Amino acid sequence: MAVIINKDTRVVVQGITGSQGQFHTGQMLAFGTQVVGGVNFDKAGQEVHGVPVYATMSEAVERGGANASIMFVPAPGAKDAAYEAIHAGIKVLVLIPEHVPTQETMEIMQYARQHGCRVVGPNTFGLISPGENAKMGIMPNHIYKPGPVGIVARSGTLSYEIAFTLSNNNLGQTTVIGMGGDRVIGTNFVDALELFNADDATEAIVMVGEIGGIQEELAAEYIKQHVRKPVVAYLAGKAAPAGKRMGHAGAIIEGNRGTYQSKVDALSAAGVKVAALPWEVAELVKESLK
Amino acid sequence: MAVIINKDTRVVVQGITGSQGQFHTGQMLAFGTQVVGGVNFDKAGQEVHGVPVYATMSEAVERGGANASIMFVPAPGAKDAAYEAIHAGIKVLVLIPEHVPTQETMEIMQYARQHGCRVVGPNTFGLISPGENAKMGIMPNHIYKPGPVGIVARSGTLSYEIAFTLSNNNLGQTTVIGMGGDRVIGTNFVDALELFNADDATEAIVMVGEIGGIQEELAAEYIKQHVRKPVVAYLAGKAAPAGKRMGHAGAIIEGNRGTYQSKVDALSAAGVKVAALPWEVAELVKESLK
Amino acid sequence: MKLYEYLAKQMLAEHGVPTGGGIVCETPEQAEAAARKIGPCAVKAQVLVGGRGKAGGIKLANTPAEAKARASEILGMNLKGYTVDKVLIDPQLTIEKEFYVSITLDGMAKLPLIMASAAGGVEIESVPHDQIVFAHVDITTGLLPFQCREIARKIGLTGDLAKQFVKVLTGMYNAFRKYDAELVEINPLALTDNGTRLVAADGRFNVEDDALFRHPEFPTVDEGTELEKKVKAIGLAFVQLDGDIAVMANGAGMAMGTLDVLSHYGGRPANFLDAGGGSGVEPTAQAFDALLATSPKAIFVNIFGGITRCDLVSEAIIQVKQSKGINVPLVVRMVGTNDVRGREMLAESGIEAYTEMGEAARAVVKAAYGKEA
Amino acid sequence: MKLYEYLAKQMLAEHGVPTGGGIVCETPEQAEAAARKIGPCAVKAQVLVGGRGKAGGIKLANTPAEAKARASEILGMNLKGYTVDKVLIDPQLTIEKEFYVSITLDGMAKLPLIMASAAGGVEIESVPHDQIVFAHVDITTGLLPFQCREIARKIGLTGDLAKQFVKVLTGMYNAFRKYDAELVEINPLALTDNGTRLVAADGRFNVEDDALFRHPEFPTVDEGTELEKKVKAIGLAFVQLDGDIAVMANGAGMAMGTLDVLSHYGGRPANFLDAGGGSGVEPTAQAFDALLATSPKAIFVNIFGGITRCDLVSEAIIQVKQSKGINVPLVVRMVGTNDVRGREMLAESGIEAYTEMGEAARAVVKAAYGKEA
Repeated sequence: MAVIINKDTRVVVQGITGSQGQFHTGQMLAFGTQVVGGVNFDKAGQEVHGVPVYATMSEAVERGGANASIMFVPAPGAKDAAYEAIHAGIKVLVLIPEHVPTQETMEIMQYARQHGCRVVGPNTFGLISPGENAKMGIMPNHIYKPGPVGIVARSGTLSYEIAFTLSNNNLGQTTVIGMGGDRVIGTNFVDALELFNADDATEAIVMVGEIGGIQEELAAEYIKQHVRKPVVAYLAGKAAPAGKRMGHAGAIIEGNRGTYQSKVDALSAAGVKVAALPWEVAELVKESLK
Repeated sequence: MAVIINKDTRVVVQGITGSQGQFHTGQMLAFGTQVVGGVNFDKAGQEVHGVPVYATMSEAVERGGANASIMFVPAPGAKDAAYEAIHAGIKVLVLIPEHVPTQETMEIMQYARQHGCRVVGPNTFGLISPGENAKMGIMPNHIYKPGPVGIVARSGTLSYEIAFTLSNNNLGQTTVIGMGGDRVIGTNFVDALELFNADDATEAIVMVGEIGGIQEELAAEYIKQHVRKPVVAYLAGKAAPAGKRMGHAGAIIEGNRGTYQSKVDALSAAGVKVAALPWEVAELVKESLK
Repeated sequence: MKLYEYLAKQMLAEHGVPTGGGIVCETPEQAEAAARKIGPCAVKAQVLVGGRGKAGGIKLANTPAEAKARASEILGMNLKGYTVDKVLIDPQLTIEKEFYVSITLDGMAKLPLIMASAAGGVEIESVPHDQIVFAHVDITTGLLPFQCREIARKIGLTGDLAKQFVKVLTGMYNAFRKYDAELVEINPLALTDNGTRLVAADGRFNVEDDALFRHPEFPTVDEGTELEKKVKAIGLAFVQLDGDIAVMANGAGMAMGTLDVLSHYGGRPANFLDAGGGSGVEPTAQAFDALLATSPKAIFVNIFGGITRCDLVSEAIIQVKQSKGINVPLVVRMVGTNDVRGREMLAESGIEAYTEMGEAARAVVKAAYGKEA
Repeated sequence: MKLYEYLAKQMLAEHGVPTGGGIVCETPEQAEAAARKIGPCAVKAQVLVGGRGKAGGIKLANTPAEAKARASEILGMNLKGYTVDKVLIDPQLTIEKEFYVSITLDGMAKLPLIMASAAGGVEIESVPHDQIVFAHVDITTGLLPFQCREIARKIGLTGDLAKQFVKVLTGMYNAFRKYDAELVEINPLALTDNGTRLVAADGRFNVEDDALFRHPEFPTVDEGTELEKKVKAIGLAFVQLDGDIAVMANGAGMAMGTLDVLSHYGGRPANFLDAGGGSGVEPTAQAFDALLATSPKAIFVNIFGGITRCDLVSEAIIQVKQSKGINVPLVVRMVGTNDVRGREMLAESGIEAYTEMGEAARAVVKAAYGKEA
């Protein structure tokens, strides 16, 4: 069991012929993902790791039977490519690129909403369901294993660190969702919590948050009202000063919004166990599953 | 019983303070319609025939409880006013103005579709449900009476003529729907047929069509597949030459589309009785109800 | 409103569509000068009717002198009822292949419709449906490059030509939106320069009349007859027809129905006139006056008084009768709001008034042609 | 990227927002000439930090000579760390009332957000929520006049002032969309001329960095320190902090987490540096080199090898060590892809490498400060 993607997910790679697209197509195939096609208008007819390259998304859907897309198109082309995917009927769209102008992300989100397409990202490391051999992302294959923990994270490497510790403690994952580091993203903590809460195989949920925005606070609100499964969180940015953007567009403390303490307070009040250090997460999950 | 509007419909008049708006507000009230408010930003606080004038549609909805709107705003302001109505949560929107640029009508239709709002018109005489004392339109009050016939018409005066003959023959109406004479309209024959077909009180349906477009042909297709109630049609424009636009934007025979004969053939094949002259409609309805 | 080819191309060029860079001329001398700049050229009559090529409205010229000669042949010529007063001096193109592409308003889908075909150069009506690509544009979202690429591929364009096509179609759509067009058509979209370049070899651009208030930049091209222009100036919908019985009715559907009924009884309508719902006395009188001026064999007025008050229509008719006299047979059919009073007023002025439409139609046919229908 | 007030107002004026028509000047003489045109004026320092009024960056002048004097006081002055090199000579306004209006990006609603208030002239954070009107804009549909009217009414504007407000807000939104802004703010939107006219008395305009590639028209205003500029030029995310242990990690979250862990054990981070996922040897070496040049007390490298290959990070570090030497304590924590090889390489070069993050953090703190954490 898993959320969003599973063994039936038929993935197309937008921008498959670029260096990132090629590399990660290979990695996704190695993980066992059904990659049914790639898209590049000018390179249609070629193959990448044995995967056919189509000219357009509608061909990838019609001829390749794709129902999900992962995008490695550079930011300036992201809106066009996203609309193409949604227009072609794609229902799960993973936006890897960073630096997509926010107003364009907003347009993508509205178009996706109107067409019932789930968007993950942009500026995400993607998502992976280890027990389903399904991966749409850029995370390293070897750190995950099947198991009962759902992870949702704003940042990539930090979540890798935590997932790896979990796996080493024999706490495998149903699905790991990379939310993305931008201000506007398709799937946020609340969305992920809702999915994990409804997923029978998920027994505990790990949130990897960070300073900036109010997503963790809203998640706390949601957990208080709806989630009866144990939730463990780690939040990055305790040591970060206000007013400085820490890499991610969303990771900036503005006014009195988005501080480390407000997030810890909100989550703790909702019954979430907040780890002070990354490697404490595994211990807290283990305890909560007893 | 009736379709679209009934005694619970709470009407707001956009552009109530203009001469058309004032006159028809009086007529609608005289018919018994619940006119709960009007809108004019600069004349908020005034009254028209005892009906309060609000500054904005959202006020008319919040304070007046309006759920339907009839618009007497001149064409250049129609898009803004329509969006205001839909945005405020209006679910039935009757667009009286003619000469609304078609691309703007298209935008209105898309916005309405996204928000679940039924649009009637533009360039329509509106709609009326005699048995419910509900009228949103500019048709004369005295020609209608309650009864079992549903009428849907592209043009106003011709439908008045036919409704009047029906009433004089004791064939009253459930609802009369003015589709509007423009190329792009919110509620067309098929929509109206679907409504009348599902309405228990409607025993026979009268279509008043005309040359141009393919709406009658599509209606014939729909009737063949779905409608088991008797349908009688009158079509105007038998004597009109090709390539000339007969008043309505939609009433033009282009190429081999939209001719009188193709419509008669399609409707006849679907079992519709087509009257050769307007006053024959009543006779055909009477026969079909025997 | 239809725009001349040269204006259509100007709108397109403004939006990045390559059009060949022709020059519009009003005299043979201008044509000669233009040909000097352009080289071997086509001299093309600027008229708003189709089929001008077959009618002799397009001629080739290889030298400036030839261009001058051809222009003087074409300028002033009568093409299907229109006098040519402008020619476009367009470069001659070596065409490898002709494509068709257009954007129109699809009333049923309620969205703009793109049609494209690899079978260009002929009227789109004559192209089999399976050779045309149809694609609707989400009008709120707009036209995005991916959709252009999809269409390009379906009509066989790839690589750089597909990129050019994206630019052409995007430009067309932007112009379509900016100028409230009801049709933007390039036919043929010509593949030239040994298959390396797409050029709009001909262009049509129809702006919607209802949106002209937003576009004062367009010179008004009125396509109607003198009488049509006169009645339209009053603000009423009017179309001149071939017959001899003038017709006035209120409402477009009613006016059409009146023509049908009249024809049914053997009458030949001289016009379509929608005198409007609830027009005042003055415009009604003006319209009636204009009908009278065409010296028809009879006049048929058919009024269903809804918003229109019958007594006001009678007042307008009587006003014309008193000021100018009505020297042809006049039959009025009048029912609805204030109809009794209206018919009385007419009777007092010696004008026949009926209540049944069929009866009235038969009467006017008899009055016009002197025999029973 | 933040724009100076004068540029912000220029963007707004371009879109029909009345801004008072101030003139930007770089010398006292220019200010004098500008004041001659403008009359009694305010001399306003053009800096990108708030609170310039209180800091003496805005002064009134009633004559050109005064304007010159005030400008020479302000030009060259240091305002919160920034040197003033431009002043705006703005007309003095008699203000009846101050409104607030802004458009920002609402990340949660995923839509542009309009905020407006009749309590303008102060920072919006200090205005109670119930005195602010919040309204989202459907980004596909755009901002329509009706929504502006609704907002106008809620902040107490009616009649002609409401019409002016519609124009102001529409102009702001169009500029917001055209220039990919993340903030457009007018505060105060001043009611002047005896309550008859709305004028943007101050303006802020922040363009999103990620959209700057579409706007080469903007002069780049780089807000960072020299070191920040240098590291950003390599293409990496970098923020200078107050501490003395330089930090490099891969990934933004990991970099933040590293600072936290380091602080947890008593370390004082000198910077935030996201060395990226899967960067090559060369940029990593350059970034490392830049850190070294700040002479920290120690350097902490924390790598989780996912896409990043640990052996390549080791290669970069060794390259710097060999070419320039590393003269401060260096602690590396390295796990993940090719980590064994990476640690071996480091060990061969005499560099300590850990696998546990906490252990490594404690080690670097001890190395830097000479005591246990």
